[in-house]
Amino acid sequence: MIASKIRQILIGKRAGSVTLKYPFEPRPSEPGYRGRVTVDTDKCVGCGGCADVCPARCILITDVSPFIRIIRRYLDRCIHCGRCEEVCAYDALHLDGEYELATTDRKDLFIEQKLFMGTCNRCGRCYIPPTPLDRLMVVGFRKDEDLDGETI
Amino acid sequence: MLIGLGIVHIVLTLFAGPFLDGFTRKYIKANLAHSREGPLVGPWQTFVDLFKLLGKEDLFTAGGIISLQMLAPLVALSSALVASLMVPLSGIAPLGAQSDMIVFLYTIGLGAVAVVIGAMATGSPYAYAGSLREISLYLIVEPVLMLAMLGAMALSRSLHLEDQLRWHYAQGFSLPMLIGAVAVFVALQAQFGKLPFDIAEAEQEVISGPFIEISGPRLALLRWFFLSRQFVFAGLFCTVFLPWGLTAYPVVNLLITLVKIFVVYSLIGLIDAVMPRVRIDQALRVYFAVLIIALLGAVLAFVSA
Amino acid sequence: MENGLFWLARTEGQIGTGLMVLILASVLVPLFYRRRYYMGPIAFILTLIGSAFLISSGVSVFLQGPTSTFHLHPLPGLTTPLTIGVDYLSAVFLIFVPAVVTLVCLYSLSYIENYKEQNPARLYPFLILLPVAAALIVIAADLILFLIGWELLALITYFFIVYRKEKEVVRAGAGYLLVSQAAIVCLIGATLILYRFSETKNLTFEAVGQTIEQMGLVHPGWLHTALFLFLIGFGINAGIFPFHFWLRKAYPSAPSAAAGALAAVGPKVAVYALLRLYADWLPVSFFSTIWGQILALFGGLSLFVGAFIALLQTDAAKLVSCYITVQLGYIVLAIGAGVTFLPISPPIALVALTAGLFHTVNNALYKSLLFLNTGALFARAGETDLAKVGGLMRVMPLTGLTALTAAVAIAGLPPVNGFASKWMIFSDCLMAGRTLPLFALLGAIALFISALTLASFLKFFGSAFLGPLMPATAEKKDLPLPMQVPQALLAVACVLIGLAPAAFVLPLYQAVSFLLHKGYAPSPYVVLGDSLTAIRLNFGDGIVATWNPIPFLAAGAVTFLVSFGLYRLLNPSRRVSPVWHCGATVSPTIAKYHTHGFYQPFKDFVGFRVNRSHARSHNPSAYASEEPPVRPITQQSQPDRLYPSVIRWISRLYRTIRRTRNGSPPMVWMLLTVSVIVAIALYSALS
Amino acid sequence: MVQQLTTDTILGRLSESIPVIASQSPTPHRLYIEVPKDRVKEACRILFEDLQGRYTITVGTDRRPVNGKFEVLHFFSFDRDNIRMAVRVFLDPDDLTLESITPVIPGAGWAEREIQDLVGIRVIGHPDPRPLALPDGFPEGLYPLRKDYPYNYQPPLDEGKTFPFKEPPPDATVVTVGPFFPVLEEPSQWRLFVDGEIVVGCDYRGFYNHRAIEKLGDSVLTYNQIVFLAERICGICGCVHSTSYCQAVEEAAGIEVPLRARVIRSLILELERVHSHLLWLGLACHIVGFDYGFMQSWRIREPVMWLAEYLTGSRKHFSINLVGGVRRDIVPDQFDRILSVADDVDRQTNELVKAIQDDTALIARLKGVGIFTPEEVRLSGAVGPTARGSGVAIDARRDHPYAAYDLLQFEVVTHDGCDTLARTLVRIGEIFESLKMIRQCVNLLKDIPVGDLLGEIPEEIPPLKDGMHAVEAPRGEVFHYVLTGYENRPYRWRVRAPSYQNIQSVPMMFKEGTYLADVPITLGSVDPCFSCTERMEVVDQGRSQSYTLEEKDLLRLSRSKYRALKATERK
Repeated sequence: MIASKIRQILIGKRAGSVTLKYPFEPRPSEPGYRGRVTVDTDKCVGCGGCADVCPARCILITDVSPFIRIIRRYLDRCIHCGRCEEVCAYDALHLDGEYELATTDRKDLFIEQKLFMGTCNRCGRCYIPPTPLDRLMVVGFRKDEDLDGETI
Repeated sequence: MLIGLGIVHIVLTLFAGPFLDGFTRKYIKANLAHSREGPLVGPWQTFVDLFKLLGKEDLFTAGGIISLQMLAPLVALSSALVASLMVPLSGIAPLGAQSDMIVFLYTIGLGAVAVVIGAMATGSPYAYAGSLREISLYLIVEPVLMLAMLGAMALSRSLHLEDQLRWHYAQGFSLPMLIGAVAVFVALQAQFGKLPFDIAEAEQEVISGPFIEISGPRLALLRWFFLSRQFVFAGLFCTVFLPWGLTAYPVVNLLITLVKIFVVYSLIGLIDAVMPRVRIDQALRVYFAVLIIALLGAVLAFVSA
Repeated sequence: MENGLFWLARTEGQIGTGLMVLILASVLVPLFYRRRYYMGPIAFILTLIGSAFLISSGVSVFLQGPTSTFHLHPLPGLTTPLTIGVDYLSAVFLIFVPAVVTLVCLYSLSYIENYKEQNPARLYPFLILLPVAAALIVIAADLILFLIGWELLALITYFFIVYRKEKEVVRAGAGYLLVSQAAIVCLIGATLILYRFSETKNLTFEAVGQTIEQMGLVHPGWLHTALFLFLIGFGINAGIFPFHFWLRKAYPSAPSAAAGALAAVGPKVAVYALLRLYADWLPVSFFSTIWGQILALFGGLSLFVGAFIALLQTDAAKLVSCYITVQLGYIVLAIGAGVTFLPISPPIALVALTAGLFHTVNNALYKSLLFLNTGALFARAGETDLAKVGGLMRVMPLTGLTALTAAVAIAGLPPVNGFASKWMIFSDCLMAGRTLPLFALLGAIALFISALTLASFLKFFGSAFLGPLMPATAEKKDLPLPMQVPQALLAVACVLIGLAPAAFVLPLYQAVSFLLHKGYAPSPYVVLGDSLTAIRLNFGDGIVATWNPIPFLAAGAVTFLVSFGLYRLLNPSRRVSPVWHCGATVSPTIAKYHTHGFYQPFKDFVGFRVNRSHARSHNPSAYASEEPPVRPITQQSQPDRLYPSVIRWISRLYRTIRRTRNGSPPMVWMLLTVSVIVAIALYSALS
Repeated sequence: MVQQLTTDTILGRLSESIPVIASQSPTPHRLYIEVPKDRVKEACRILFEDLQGRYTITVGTDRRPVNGKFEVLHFFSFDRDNIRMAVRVFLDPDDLTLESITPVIPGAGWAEREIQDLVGIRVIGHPDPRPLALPDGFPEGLYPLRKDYPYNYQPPLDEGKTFPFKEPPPDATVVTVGPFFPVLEEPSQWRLFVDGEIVVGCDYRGFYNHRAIEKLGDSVLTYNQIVFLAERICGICGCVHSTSYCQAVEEAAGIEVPLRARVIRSLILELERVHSHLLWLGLACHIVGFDYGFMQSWRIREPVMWLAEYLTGSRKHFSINLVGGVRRDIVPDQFDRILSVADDVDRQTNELVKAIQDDTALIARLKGVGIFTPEEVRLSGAVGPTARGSGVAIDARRDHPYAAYDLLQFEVVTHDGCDTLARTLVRIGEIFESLKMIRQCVNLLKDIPVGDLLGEIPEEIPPLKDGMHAVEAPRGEVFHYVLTGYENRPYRWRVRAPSYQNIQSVPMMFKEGTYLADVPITLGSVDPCFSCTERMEVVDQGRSQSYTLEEKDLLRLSRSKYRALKATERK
């Protein structure tokens, strides 16, 4: 019993203090970490591929009129799986290594895009899903129902 | 003069208890054993906890008896401080002439009873379970201390702690006292409520027993009671059972006793850092063996008296 | 006859009138058996008057000194006159016994309402006669009157026990009768031996002292048998170790009020008898060392056995009755130590005897208070089983407070009176242990058992008064005044004695030293210290032990203020919230911590002697196919009998006798007395 | 000993005494037998007792839109012969009763109570037919898993009703461990009947956080979205659920997974086993008060988490799987970091285990606690280290090889101590085995050419195909059953976590004389993962401090959560 106790204390001493001084020293995430979702609104053509594959269904698309499509991204509900980045044919979406996303105002994590749509991109032909399981669920006029009561 | 010494004793108990506890938490438990940084404010962490609690809201249980819940921590802390007045830290104790070994034992008992009645007054089954564990352990650990002091009484022909202290320092080394000292040191681990014997307030089993329904300032007072009681027990052990360093000047004696207490605290803190918690029946078996050792010491003392 | 007033001034006069009033009252009260309402107050008033006389006589003894012996009219055919003599020791008992009995009478005014089906006329007369019997024993100066007193006490106890006419209560009464008559038979036997060997054929206490002194030289064998018979007789009544088994059945079946009175009288008067026998009659010789050690051993063993049996009890009345044995163990241990050290070192001996007497007085107070609290439990919750009772402090706060004081007193925690007497006993035994190690061992056992007493009475107070309130007793209102006042008075008495122990110990020391012949005892101020509150024991080589309550309380007050200051430091807000069951909602009846489970690890650990409370667990599964085999936990109604064979032999004898004589208990009693008469006839023929 | 079994011998043995209506055996390791309703109990008894099959789970499905009937499947597996089979029975909607098999197979207790609650099939003769998965005040006659029950409908709960707990024995006190207790990470309630310190009985009430994600799976999400939902069933063993789900769908749709993807899956699974066992070791030490062990084992585990973040992009939710393969490749320049982390963990764990192995105080708290005999393992259907700690050598990686386990050499660690200490030694042994396997996977990856990571997926996944698969999770065998459906979505998806069977066996471990202090460690020794058991969407698994919520707050929290979930649906 005593021998094992001494051995334990030696292990503890040899390991030294492993506590990271995180808030005082920065703690970078590993390369390839799936962190914050950044949207390059110029490249996004509004095809809706990301909205279909998102498991948490936090990308909502509403066609206000045949020419205006509104895409709302609720990034506070995002589970950072990186599927939208994979599926986006125009690599408009990218998950960087940033993980400090805590805010007091939900608007910081809410992106709304209003796109002027040409005629063709609502028929989905220009978006080729990588596997048959990811094809467009709904083609044509889309009206994603908003989060009830939580107007942001 | 005794009044002044009394104030010194009370202030010392109230502040040395939490400081030493904070010290062992940081430098022995965190840095040495758990290889982690430990609290930022170092040894003052226990004070920070206590003062935070003093400001918090005071919760009483609807099903229990409010008056007893209110009184218990107060009576407990005051009994621990009175007991600290009886321990001759600096060779003489403020209440030394007015009390003796049995009065000291029963004042500590009064503190334990106050905690138990306060816990039972809340009516929570966890409080009952925790306080009954404490009493079961008290029934086995208290005789160990009593037998060791019995040996000291037999040799020094008096029940006063001061006389026992003076006799032991004059006598120097004596076998029964050594056996008694060993038994009391092992008993200290349970009286401190440190692992492996913190069975009464085992957070994982009975959600910290007597502490479950107490919050805010009363929880701070109860913690302070346990911390002061630890200091008192350590003081008693270092003065009566470790027979070195009695000079003429009380101040020097006090410093020597504090050093001895500091060493005892770190030893107990070290054991606490690397031991799992034993069950109540295992603890009873361990302390029955220690009881036999203490009995042996007492018999030897009476034979050689 | 001198004129009335002068007669009243002298102690004999006060005792005479007191006894007359009480006897008249016991005859007068049953006449009102029709009108229950008036009977209580009348009985109380008459008891109050009678007791007042007795108490004043006791006090006057302390003021004017002991009375000379006074011969009553001699009985025909008996050579010895019936003599009465009141000295300091009897005065002590004359003060506290009537006081406690009066308080119990006040308590039973409204306690009797709980026994609707019985007529109080069967309780009050015996309650009034109780101080008479005690006074008779205490003031008797010759053995015959002494025995008559014991017989009266045994009868009164029997009628208390069979107050409720239920079947098992009557059987308990019969059991008690058997045991008490056996005790009386032993006392008669001892008296016969003394009578045979005394030249003057005179049984007054002085004559008995001389006969014992002679027998010590000439017939030591017969003296030992006489002392042994005396010990059995008084041991049974005291309820110490070998003869403690009847206590657990007799006292709980009596109504709690009556049991409280009995607890304050029966065993305490047995202590008076032991003191009278071993300190007064027995000369200070090697006899006293032998018998002192035997007494101390019996005391130590009854401590040990009583505490462990009490650990198993879940019924409040049984628990408190078990603790009579334990407390008597302390007293007998102290007396044994005193008697042993009479020849060796007088200071230790006298301090021990005083400690024993002081503990008797304290015990009478808090023991009767505990019985009254059990009565309060019965009054409000309908039963005294701790498992079915809970949280009563919210229903009756004052009773709860008095129960807390009594529990703290019996456990011997500092500020209250139990501590003062226990402290004296421990320090005396431990100091005595330096010459005779047996007493050190017994002192250590006593210290350990007092921790066990603390545990048991935390169980009593914890499960009855604290914890969740049972729905059955939720809407009950507080106790009526007559039940609360006696409890409060007894509790206040306990605390007062605790605060100024020296004031009470000095007169007791005087009472004990008066027993020994003159000039033998050192002055009390040397041995006990001279201050009014502090006791400083000094056995010849310096002050050895000190207990001074005043500085203790002063320091306590200061530290209490310090902690209250800390409490109010940041003036916290307060809120009341329901008990936390980890988020689940649990009804209080099943969340109450069951009394049987108290200290279960300790009981299992110490299980060698006590049959283990064996809990067969069943392993229910969320899908168990058939109802899991739950064997109910062996309920501890029948704790382990230490002498199973002896008990079985007695009950077999009892059954054979019963079969021969169509089994009614009085028949058995009559048979016993016949056998005694036959023994006497045989004996006188032989000698 | 029972002779070598094949699907035909089983079918033959059964049809001797029972009229088998139909049977399919899509592969030599799978068998579905349909039996008439009144002979189901007889069939299960033969499979369980005569052929020594291990009961896995029972699934109730509402097939009315398809063939107008309800379907109940009892799953058994024959580990020695790598065969999984199901006894299928069809019930017509107006006579929805079935004879209970729990008297024969105690392990089926919960599964039958669940189909009774969620699908509405009344089970006759069940010894303990209390509600299991539904909240206390759930209205009668409403069965969430039926097709006609809208997935986001939230019936009003009447607050008055409470769960019918068992009555405690006469002399016992009720001590409730949970729903919020320092030792349990997730809410579940153990009502212990305690006499002093001895436990004389217990009752369990779980499913406080049941979110019925199976309903979500078959009504809202598509095949590939369910992978990420499956992964979030449990905070510690996420990858196990997603792999098992993907393999079930692949088996049903007949998709061929490329070798490199299978090796990567094995590597990530073993990585998850290492960090899960180290987590458990720390937790067990904490429960016993041995905070030293807690701190040291979690210190050793931290590099494994950083490695996982480096390889897969997140510390715990690896999100590496998709139906048909994996999403990320493990490139050669990552190999040396994997090997160095594996060596460090191996050395340090060895050092720590050697230090605490002969610590008599720790051994005293683990030895002889929570006794669980092999016979009880068979009866309760316990799996994983809980079974292997009692000498029952069942391991899905060896018995039913999947991913790349047929290419790896490893031995199944068992211990016949039957107590908590044995289970601890099994888990420690498995850490070293997993590290060996990780090194083998890296060597395999070295010589497999870098190629595509997703198998060939047919244009349309054929509907109504059965697929069942299991993966050896750190806590035992995770079993997923998928019945493919229409509109790119499964028709029925059933998840059975190992803790589902292990928690049913915990009351058996409270043998006579169990101390109250032993209950947390006995519970911990099973390493219960209540989130897996209750298949709830655990969102705030990261926050470890225990929040003290009232019963009312719990309901308010769950309702607001449910409303938020409902709001995001499009249709």
